[in-house]
Amino acid sequence: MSAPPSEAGSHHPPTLTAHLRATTGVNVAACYQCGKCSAGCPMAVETALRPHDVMRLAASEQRERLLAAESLWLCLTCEACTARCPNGCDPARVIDALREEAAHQAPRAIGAFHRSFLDQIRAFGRSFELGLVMTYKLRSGKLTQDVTTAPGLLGRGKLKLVPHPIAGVSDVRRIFRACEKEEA
Amino acid sequence: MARIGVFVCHCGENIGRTVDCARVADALREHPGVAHSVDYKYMCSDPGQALIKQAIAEKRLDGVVVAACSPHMHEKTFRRACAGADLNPFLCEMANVREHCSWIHEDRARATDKAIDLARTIVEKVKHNRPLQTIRIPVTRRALVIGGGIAGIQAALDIADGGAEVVLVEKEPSIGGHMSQLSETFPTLDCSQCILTPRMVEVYQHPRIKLMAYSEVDAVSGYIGNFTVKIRQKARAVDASTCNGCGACTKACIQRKIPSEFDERLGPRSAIYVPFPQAVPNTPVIDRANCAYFKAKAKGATKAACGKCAEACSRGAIDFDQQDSFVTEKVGAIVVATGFQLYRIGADQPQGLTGYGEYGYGTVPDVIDGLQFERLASASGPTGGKILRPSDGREPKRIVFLQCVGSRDPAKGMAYCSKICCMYVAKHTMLYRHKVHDGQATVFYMDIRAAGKGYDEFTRRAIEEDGARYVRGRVARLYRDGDVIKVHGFDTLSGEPLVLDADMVVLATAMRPQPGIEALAQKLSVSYDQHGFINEAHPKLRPVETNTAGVFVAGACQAPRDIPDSVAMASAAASKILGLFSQAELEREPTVARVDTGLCSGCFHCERVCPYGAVERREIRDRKGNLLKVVAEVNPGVCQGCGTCQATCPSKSVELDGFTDQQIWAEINALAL
Amino acid sequence: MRIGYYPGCSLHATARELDESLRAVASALDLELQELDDWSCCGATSGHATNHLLSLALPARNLALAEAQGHDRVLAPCAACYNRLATARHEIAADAALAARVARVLERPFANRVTVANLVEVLRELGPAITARAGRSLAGLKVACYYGCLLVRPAAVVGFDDPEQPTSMEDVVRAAGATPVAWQMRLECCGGAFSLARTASVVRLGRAILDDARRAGAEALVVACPMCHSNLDFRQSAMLERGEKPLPVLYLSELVGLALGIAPDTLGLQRHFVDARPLAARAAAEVH
Amino acid sequence: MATAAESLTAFEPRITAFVCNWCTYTGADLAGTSRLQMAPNVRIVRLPCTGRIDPLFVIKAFERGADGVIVSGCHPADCHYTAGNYHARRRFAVFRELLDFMGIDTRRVTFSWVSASEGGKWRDVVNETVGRVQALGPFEAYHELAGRQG
Ligand SMILES: Cc1cc2nc3c(=O)[nH]c(=O)nc-3n(C[C@H](O)[C@H](O)[C@H](O)COP(=O)(O)OP(=O)(O)OC[C@H]3O[C@@H](n4cnc5c(N)ncnc54)[C@H](O)[C@@H]3O)c2cc1C
Ligand SMILES: Cc1cc2nc3c(=O)[nH]c(=O)nc-3n(C[C@H](O)[C@H](O)[C@H](O)COP(=O)(O)OP(=O)(O)OC[C@H]3O[C@@H](n4cnc5c(N)ncnc54)[C@H](O)[C@@H]3O)c2cc1C
Ligand code: SF4
Ligand code: SF4
Ligand code: SF4
Ligand code: SF4
Ligand code: SF4
Ligand code: SF4
Ligand code: SF4
Ligand code: SF4
Repeated sequence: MSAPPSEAGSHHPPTLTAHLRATTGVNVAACYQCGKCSAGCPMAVETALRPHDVMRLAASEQRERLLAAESLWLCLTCEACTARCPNGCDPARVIDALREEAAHQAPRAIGAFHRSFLDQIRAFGRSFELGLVMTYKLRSGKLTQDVTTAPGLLGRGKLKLVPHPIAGVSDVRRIFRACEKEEA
Repeated sequence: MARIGVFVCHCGENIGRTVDCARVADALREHPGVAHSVDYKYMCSDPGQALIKQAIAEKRLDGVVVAACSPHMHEKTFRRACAGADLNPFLCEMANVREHCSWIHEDRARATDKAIDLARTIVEKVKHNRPLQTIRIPVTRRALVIGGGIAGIQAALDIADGGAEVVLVEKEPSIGGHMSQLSETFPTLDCSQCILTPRMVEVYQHPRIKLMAYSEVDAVSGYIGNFTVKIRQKARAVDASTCNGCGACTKACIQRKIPSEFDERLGPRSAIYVPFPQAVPNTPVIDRANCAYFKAKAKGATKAACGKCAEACSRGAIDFDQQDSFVTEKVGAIVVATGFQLYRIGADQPQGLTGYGEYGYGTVPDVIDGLQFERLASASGPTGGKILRPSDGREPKRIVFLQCVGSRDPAKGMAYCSKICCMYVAKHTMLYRHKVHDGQATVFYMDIRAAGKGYDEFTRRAIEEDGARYVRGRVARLYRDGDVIKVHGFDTLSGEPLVLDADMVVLATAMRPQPGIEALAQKLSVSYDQHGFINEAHPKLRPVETNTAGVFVAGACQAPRDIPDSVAMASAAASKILGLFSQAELEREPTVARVDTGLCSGCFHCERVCPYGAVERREIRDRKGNLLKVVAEVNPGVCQGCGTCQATCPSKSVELDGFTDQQIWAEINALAL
Repeated sequence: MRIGYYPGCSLHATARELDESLRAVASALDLELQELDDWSCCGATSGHATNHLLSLALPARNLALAEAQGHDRVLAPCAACYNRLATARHEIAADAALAARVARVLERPFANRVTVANLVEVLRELGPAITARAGRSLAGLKVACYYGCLLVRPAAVVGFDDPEQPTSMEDVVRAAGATPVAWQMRLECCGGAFSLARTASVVRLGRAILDDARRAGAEALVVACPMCHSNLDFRQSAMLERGEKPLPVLYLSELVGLALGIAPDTLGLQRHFVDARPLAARAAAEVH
Repeated sequence: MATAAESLTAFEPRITAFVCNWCTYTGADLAGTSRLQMAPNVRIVRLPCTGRIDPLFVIKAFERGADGVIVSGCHPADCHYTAGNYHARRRFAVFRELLDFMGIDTRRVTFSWVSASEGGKWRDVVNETVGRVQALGPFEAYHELAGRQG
């Protein structure tokens, strides 16, 4: 007698499908590839993988291909896709979850931006834009672009040169550590 | 002391191989109350049955137990044999020692023990059996058909042609339903009106059909063969018996710009109107909400306003004072054929749904639905059959069709497939190409569901011969941009986003049941699904019956259906009804519940749980007519014998014949012997 | 009326004029804004994009502060903050296990009791008061209301207006006496999240929005989100490659402020990249 | 009195099954027609519908010495009487608590849905129940139950 499939399956690492279902509540198998998400995605003209492609590849367990895809990092999280999916599939959330997975292997411009941003919060409790521009530029290696606009911002009183940590900054730092530990 | 006869069957080797039948007969002979016990090779054979009859007579048996096969196999046979020997057939029961014993065990000793147990159990039960009489119900050979669409029309004609009378109730001023609105019909492209109108006239002229248009079912009581139906005839403000349908009144009416329901709001009608020229009956009706006379009256004006129609009528048929009237009809069977409505985005969205703002329906004038397209394409429609856009009357050169709007969409619409839209969209692209030769139809679809005779060929023809461009994918949003409609879609086969300019957009919106269907279903005590479609009794084997005996279902009120399906169902329902009517009386198993009115406390738990609404309330009064109490009473014509009431009754006041508490306690007790 | 006030990081820097104009409008309309003590950043898109728990915990810290400081409703004028706070509130309410994890990392009492309001919602509630005090200074001014994505999506979380055909900003604009134009790009994302990281995309998306507003006859764009504002205002020069006329981008609170006759400098109009002062001057001229 | 060890090896439990006429009874017929062999410990009491099953029947069966009980009818959506087994389900949800309260181990009662076409499933229900009750041993507490009932 062969063992029932559920038992056999439990010895393997969870499938991507199962992982996504557990972390996001989205059943990627419910996606019937209608393309309504991609039809409204503002980034679809720039990306190689559109939201419905992401759903398809996830449903067919293409973990490596997905995690390596630059398209993940081009999603604006505008949720136009999610708002319109006939099956309540939430591609934006799936993309989020995949980005979380891929975060450690994404030394790309946009990953760099997010990390710079979070570094600011960790340091001061709030973001501090000049610092953001500087650390981001350093990380992404794009040094010239945009720096010229900083004086414009400054002139209009829009950039703060000196960061002011909030009183509860140690509380915020602790939350960062706790979340990183929990999600690890 | 009971005198029960036990007859143990060998079924050739089938039972005898595993069960020692002689030992079973011996054991039972010792059982208290058993007056006779024998075994025999084939009990159901003629000599076997003769053995039973003879024993009943000779041993004066007052109960019979046949230990043989399943009662599903031969209970009828042996009960008939007993009746032949003047023993009430319901004093005979079977112990199943074949399917439930000899065939499923190998150990002869244990199988024999079990067979003895089973036979004793049934003997104990039979000690408490009572003689029962088969229930006979007279049948009223008249049918009620609710809904005068193609399904209702077909059912009414088939029943009437079969020789029975029919009352056809239609809530609108005319019969015809949605089919009367269609232009041409798939898969043959024949003209809808041309095939429908003769059938409508036939209904009107049929000596055995009583047509009650502009009427609704108000109340239903009774049961199969014996329903009483109260019908409300809504006031037309026109006396149908004097009106000759000349139409002078409608021409005289001063209110001429009311959006016509028949033309799906694409054309006007007057306040006194017939929905369409071929209407049956051809008697006008006054739409009170829009008539100057009734509006003035509602505002409390003392002087009569307008009245132009009455002036124009040479027959004096206009009757502003007409009131709704009620008619009571007795019928033996009912057909529900109330059809469908299209899901109108924004207008009648089910609760909690956020709708389709992205498809601009109701805000962009040139975004229409399938029925509106039918009216545009219909020679009798508001544009005389020319495809023209509602906004500016121009001929659209590019039409985009969106399939599955509101269907297959659990997030915002209905999860089910509406079944007909793939086909009518293909039809629309063909009609469009036939009328606008240089026009381009583009269809956004997910799957093409064209399962039917000639159906796939039909959709292929739209694509291959009539140039419809099918794009696999859904549209995210569309909006008006000056003169055109921008359609943002995605072609999942080429993998490219697509923005199309369209002059008109047609949404294939979901098919839903008629509003108010739940209330009607409750009156009829038939069940319906979560969307409001009427449930059939069995999805495969009893497709036109409902769970209430005598009530049948046909057409699109049961599920999305096209015309051929609706007609097939209607004819099937009609033949079921004619079958029912071919009997003068209905015979029913007497396995029905009875209330002991002395014990009943009137809590009506039984009424709540009965799936058939068989429990009624009866008032008990003293001789002076004072109300003593209200008790439950089971209508044996309606009760199907499930016994749920009995298990629920807190005071054990209701008993199911054939499965009384006494009988079942006896069986349970016997198992411990 | 009194309400908890969560300005968020942008209102202290790039979106100072939103803060300034909102405070001015609030005091004119007797709305008391009580800034949360010791508030921290909500994490914005970055938290969202990289660590789900963090993306809930950062907003939850602020909701917990609001609770402790006795508020039952918090106004987050920045659409991004609003979206993060509302999402956190929604997700935590829907999932007890998640609520427990968040409570664990927060290490402070948190009952998830506070509701979150956005700028448009609050101004719409104040609509009658605005109409009552507004002059006719904005009469005839045609503006395009730009919602972007954060105010209307996801519908289950924000749900204060129709997700595809919202009307609330137009309601406020009308209450202020200006005229909203009918246009199509109201809900298209402007790419705010990529303002620094992928300028070319932002320019492409922004240009389409500006073009459509201009075609609809708008003289200005009205927004309720600092990201939209910085994108469409600060980056607008890059979007105008064919010599089109620039379109001023006003915060909804600035527009209301102008209607109430508040001085442009008090509203922070001098901080814009696309000069909005001529519009203000026109409004002022109408009054006299 | 048999020792515990003896009764474990020799123990043949007595199981009473309350089944509906249309689904499970017919399913059991099919098991027979298909000659599916199963433990001979079960005695079926046929009822029109699970809706007819009074929880007292189950108590009564235990009181009369049954070691286990099976209650089985049509699948929830397939009830011959459309809704009878819906009421049965609600009733038995409450009934489980009652069993607990009375000190009857709920493992002695099997609730299952067996349709007319599920002969194999009926065999499995029978064999599993017999196996489970065998492992639990004879239901001695019934004497107490019988006493309490008077
Ligand atoms: C756009 C479109 C195009 C179509 N094209 C085709 C085609 O080309 N070929 C094809 O085969 N099918 C086509 N169909 C499907 C076709 O319309 C239906 O199959 C058919 O109309 C169903 O008939 P019916 O009698 O069941 O329902 P209906 O036509 O809906 O008739 C139901 C009738 O019952 C009445 N009624 C409702 N409730 C009550 C009540 N409570 N009391 C009394 N009366 C009541 C209604 O007023 C109506 O007259 C099309 C459908 C649509 C929407
Ligand atoms: C693989 C498969 C799976 C299916 N699964 C399902 C399902 O899950 N659900 C479902 O609803 N349907 C299913 N179906 C469809 C279902 O089998 C048919 O709908 C159904 O059997 C049709 O019944 P029938 O009586 O018309 O034809 P048949 O079942 O073909 O019966 C016709 C009978 O007529 C006899 N016959 C033929 N010619 C003559 C003659 N000249 N003289 C005398 N007798 C003759 C034949 O011997 C046969 O007994 C399935 C079909 C297939 C192939
Ligand atoms: S809209 Fe939903 S169902 Fe359609 S392709 Fe996208 S994720 Fe899949
Ligand atoms: S959330 Fe991302 S994938 Fe979805 S529509 Fe927006 S940009 Fe495209
Ligand atoms: S009565 Fe039943 S068991 Fe006996 S011979 Fe006939 S079929 Fe076989
Ligand atoms: S004018 Fe009179 S007779 Fe002619 S249709 Fe009208 S009501 Fe009938
Ligand atoms: S009273 Fe006047 S408005 Fe009313 S139906 Fe007659 S003509 Fe038309
Ligand atoms: S019939 Fe076709 S268009 Fe209609 S819901 Fe089904 S698949 Fe969609
Ligand atoms: S449940 Fe019993 S007592 Fe109550 S009304 Fe019905 S029969 Fe009478
Ligand atoms: S036996 Fe069933 S159908 Fe008959 S009255 Fe009782 S509950 Fe109703």
